[in-house]
Amino acid sequence: MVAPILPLRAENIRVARGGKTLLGPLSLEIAGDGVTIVLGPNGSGKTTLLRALHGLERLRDGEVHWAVPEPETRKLQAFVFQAPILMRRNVVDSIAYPLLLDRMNRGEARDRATDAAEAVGLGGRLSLAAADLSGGEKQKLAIARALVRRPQVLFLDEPCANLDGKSTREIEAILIEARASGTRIVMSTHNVGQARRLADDAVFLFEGKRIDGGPADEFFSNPKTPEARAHLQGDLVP
Amino acid sequence: MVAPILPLRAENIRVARGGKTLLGPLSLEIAGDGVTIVLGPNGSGKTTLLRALHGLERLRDGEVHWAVPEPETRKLQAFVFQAPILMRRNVVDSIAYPLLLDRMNRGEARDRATDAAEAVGLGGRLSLAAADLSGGEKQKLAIARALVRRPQVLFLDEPCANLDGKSTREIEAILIEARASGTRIVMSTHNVGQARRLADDAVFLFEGKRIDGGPADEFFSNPKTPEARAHLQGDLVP
Amino acid sequence: EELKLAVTTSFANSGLAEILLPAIAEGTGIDVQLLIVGTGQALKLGEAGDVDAVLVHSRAAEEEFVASGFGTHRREIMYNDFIIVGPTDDPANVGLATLATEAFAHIAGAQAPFVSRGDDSGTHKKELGLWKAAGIEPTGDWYRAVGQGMGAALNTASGMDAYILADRASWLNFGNKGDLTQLFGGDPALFNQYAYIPVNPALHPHVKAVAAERLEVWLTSDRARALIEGYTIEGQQLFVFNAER
Amino acid sequence: MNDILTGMAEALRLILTLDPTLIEISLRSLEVTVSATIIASLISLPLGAWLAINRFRARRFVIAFLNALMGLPPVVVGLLVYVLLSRSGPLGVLGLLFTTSAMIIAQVIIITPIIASISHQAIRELWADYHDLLISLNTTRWQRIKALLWDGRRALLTASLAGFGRAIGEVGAIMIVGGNIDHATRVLTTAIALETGKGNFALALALGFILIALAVVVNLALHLLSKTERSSLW
Amino acid sequence: MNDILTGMAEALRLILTLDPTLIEISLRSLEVTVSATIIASLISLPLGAWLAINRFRARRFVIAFLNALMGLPPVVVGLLVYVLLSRSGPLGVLGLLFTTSAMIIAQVIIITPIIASISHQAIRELWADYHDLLISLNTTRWQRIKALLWDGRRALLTASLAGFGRAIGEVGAIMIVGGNIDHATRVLTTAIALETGKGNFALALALGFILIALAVVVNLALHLLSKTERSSLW
Ligand SMILES: Nc1ncnc2c1ncn2[C@@H]1O[C@H](COP(=O)(O)OP(=O)(O)OP(=O)(O)O)[C@@H](O)[C@H]1O
Ligand SMILES: Nc1ncnc2c1ncn2[C@@H]1O[C@H](COP(=O)(O)OP(=O)(O)OP(=O)(O)O)[C@@H](O)[C@H]1O
Ligand SMILES: [Mg+2]
Ligand SMILES: [Mg+2]
Repeated sequence: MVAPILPLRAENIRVARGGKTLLGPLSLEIAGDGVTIVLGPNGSGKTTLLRALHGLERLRDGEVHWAVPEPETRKLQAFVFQAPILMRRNVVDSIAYPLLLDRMNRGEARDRATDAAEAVGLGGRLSLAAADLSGGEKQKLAIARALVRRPQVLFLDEPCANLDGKSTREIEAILIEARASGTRIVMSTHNVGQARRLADDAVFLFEGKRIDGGPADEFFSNPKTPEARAHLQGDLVP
Repeated sequence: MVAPILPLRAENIRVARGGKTLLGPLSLEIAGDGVTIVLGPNGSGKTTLLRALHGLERLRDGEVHWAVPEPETRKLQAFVFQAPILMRRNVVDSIAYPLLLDRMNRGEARDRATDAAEAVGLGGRLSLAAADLSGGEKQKLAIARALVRRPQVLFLDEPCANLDGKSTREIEAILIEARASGTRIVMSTHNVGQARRLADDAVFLFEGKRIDGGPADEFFSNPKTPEARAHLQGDLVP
Repeated sequence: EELKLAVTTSFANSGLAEILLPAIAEGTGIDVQLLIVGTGQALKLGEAGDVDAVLVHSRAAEEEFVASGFGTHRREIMYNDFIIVGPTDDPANVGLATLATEAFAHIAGAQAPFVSRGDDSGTHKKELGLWKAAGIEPTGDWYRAVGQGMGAALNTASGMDAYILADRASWLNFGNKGDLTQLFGGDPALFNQYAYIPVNPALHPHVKAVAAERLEVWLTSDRARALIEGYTIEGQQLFVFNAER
Repeated sequence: MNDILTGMAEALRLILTLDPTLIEISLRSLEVTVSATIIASLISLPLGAWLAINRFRARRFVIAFLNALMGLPPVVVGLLVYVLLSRSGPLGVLGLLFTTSAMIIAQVIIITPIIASISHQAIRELWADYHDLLISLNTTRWQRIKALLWDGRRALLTASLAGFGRAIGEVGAIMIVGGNIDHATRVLTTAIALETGKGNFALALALGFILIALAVVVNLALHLLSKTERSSLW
Repeated sequence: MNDILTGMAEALRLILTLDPTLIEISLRSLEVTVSATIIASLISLPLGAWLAINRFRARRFVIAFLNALMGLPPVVVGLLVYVLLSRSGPLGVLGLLFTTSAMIIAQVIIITPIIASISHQAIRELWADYHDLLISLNTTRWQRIKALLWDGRRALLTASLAGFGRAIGEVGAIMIVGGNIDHATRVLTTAIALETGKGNFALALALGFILIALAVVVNLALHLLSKTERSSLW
């Protein structure tokens, strides 16, 4: 087995652009098993936080440390972007691409990709160009592509935003299964119901700062800040 | 005042690509006031239907008729795409662009665009490049851009998919206000709660066919098909 | 066997090569490959050993080339002559002159447009020599140094209805005569001597000295004489064979 | 080999001594090529955009033809312009032959297909992004072209610079229509051809190096001004 | 004017009678230019991709320099190659001067910057789309280049065709290094230059029209084969 890349420690990280701080400074540790849910209003910095942890943002201050040195960790993580990034390929080739990077042979990669596509409900779309998929189907493709390498740590940025209720539950089931087999999940969502269903612990961002969060049962039943309280109620108003 | 472009009548329309029917054949009439909500699972043809009504899809069969001849109707409609299409401009210029097309002078267009941006909560982002906005902010921009011309008919394709609870309610309020001042709304959503809150009537699509729908109170309380029933329950499972 | 021979544009434009090359191939088995370049460039190619021999018409430059050891010797083969070409209405009355220098003086006096090759070629040097002999320093708007090969310069002269000094062969073969016509010729001062110079094998061991020598023999043979003197365009003989045995 | 080194030294000397002939022909090169680039851009950028947004039957053929025109041999362009502008030609009365105007015309013909083809390629991608939005907004054809040209301006600068590059190094056509007349139509490239014919390879190379330096300066200046490489794409 | 019509008639005649000289020099033109285009593409497509994905200090300068090299005057390239391949030059022993190989080398030098510059532009846009994904997937530099070249192959075809176009119409450089030797290194463009020098405008134009037709056919064939204009972008 490969060496575990966790715990992940973000120390005093800050992301800024053109003089404006978009995120932080904040510190965070991701360790053990489970699902961390990142919550917060639009523009509060969820995407920025996930990207910073994954190493996609230039940090103005602070550092992100993994348990093993950098080059090792990269291919043991995966990221599902908020707006799916699609390659100009068909569904099965898109999902197989990460496997081909690892020098898996083409036939096996396609088989694995086909399985992954079926798992997310794209079994009937294998040879369709990714660009021709519907909005929800594109998100499913991105999720399948992230899972196919069986990452140790999986970042998901609003992966279910365009999914129907049934698909959302199917994806949740897949994520729960992944967690059970040891994948550490860090995910942002605006769906508070989903957050409650999945979270082991929560991070609540507001204007780029972590102002609330903690173990899921505590946070969801009794948020400490009025901002978090208001946010959690936003969805529940009938 | 401009002539009303409604009713809109779609007669036996069918959209197909490479031999596969994506939508239809179906007929539909959009008339009077109110909000029509289009529901259905991922890939069921919601986007295709909205685009076909707006004239963006080549119809394999059938026709779409407005009350007045084509060229007149075009600028009295607006469309909010599922994946926001952003121009390479900043927020205020992006929103002002449709007004400039109507030869409004630049100053007035910017003022109106600024108001529209503030209404959707982008008041603090006016001179940011559209590409730098967060996922939810991009959707807000697209909504503001669609509203700024005060269209008679407004198509929205999952406009709140990436919005937080509070923003979703704000956009709903704006839509309700637009309906009150005479804008006819046709909108797809996976958020069944939102559908219930806004719908005057509903269209339920399944594998490209309209298999259910009708006046909102009837449809939501008593869907006729098992598919629609399952879909409406998808979100409610705890 | 192949042999590379650098020649000037005026020789190539004369069309004589098309007569000579097949006969050379037949008579000696040598496949002569012509490189058509400016006089200066032809000598430069010889200097670098990129061709096996040169055939040019610029005596001073040739003698310097041989003196510097780049060529083994200079062998005169034939000459043709230069003519003065100009607009049919002949505003400078060049047609009335009896000497080339006189014709040039007419042109300068009338300030009629005159195109000069301006490229240090054999033709250009001949032209400069004539101005000098006429005691004229050609400057001014009417004197246009174009810096091009013979054919291109003729095209330019044709386009601007200007006078130009050209070799008879190029002129007769020239397809874009426009309003130009031959106005003056025949003065011995206008003779144009072509010479053959093999590149020095002592400097460039790879050059085909043997073939170059066989070609020289052929070029100075009776067969060559017959072909060269028999070559006519529009009934005019173009070249006079004058190789010494 | 020696010629290259001598050429470099000679290039330096010419520049440092501000050689008046060099300055004259360099300025004329710039004048002709900048004019040609501007005129060709005014024609071909809208043309490229127009081709990108319109679907019509002969489209594929028109594009292939445009691409093929990139291969128009300069000499042929020179001949065509010569024939048109010559005294006996249809435009002979204008008296443009052997002037810088004729050279500009020839260069415009040579680089218009290049700029149009490259800009068409760039705009096609942008149009793929904008297509649905601009159709939905009920834009006129001209409004679409304007939006694409404006929002694609950085890529279009590259297209124009490619045209500039082609034109500044061009010699075959302008030799024929300009005539390489000293102090009138001689530019850097025709001077290079002349020196080559004379066998002055070192001087020819020197002028060549200067020409490249000039092109580098123009490119760098425009990229800096337009901030292309600080692009927010990045 | 007349010359143009006569030229067209003559072009038709040459083609219809399958003139053997015409066929010989056309095939040689194609041979040289296709070889040069393939070699230049192999160099410059990866180079363009490499430039698109790498950030380094001198980047802006390198790109401006590459753009400027598009303006390399053919005569200068010809001279440089001549100096290198000349018997008295460093590569003289190879005996390549005045062969089609020398012509291919010169054309490769001329079109490599063009293909690299245009492909860099196209790949830059694709890389802007793919950037986050390919970084996230922990791709090596070479894997990124491969993905960009493959997924951007249609735009890259345009880049290569631009290079082909430039090369097939090129005359200044191949004249110097090829020598325009009959039955050995004469191609369409050098034949055109030769006929122009003889004032045979109609024949020169005829060859020019044939050259354009050849370029149209090549472009059309490649576009059809690659389905560029049936793109799923559409
Ligand atoms: N160059 C910039 N200058 C100022 N603000 C910027 C700049 N770039 C991005 N921003 C802002 O920073 C924030 C980025 O937030 P981020 O994308 O992390 O939000 P988020 O929490 O993911 O939001 P959403 O829920 O809408 O996806 C946005 O509000 C955006 O407008
Ligand atoms: N060329 C094609 N061939 C076959 N199927 C296609 C083709 N293009 C699109 N499709 C399919 O047609 C359907 C289009 O549906 P549409 O985008 O209208 O779905 P939707 O109801 O909006 O879904 P979502 O909720 O995910 O946005 C998708 O299932 C897509 O995979
Ligand atoms: Mg986000
Ligand atoms: Mg959809």
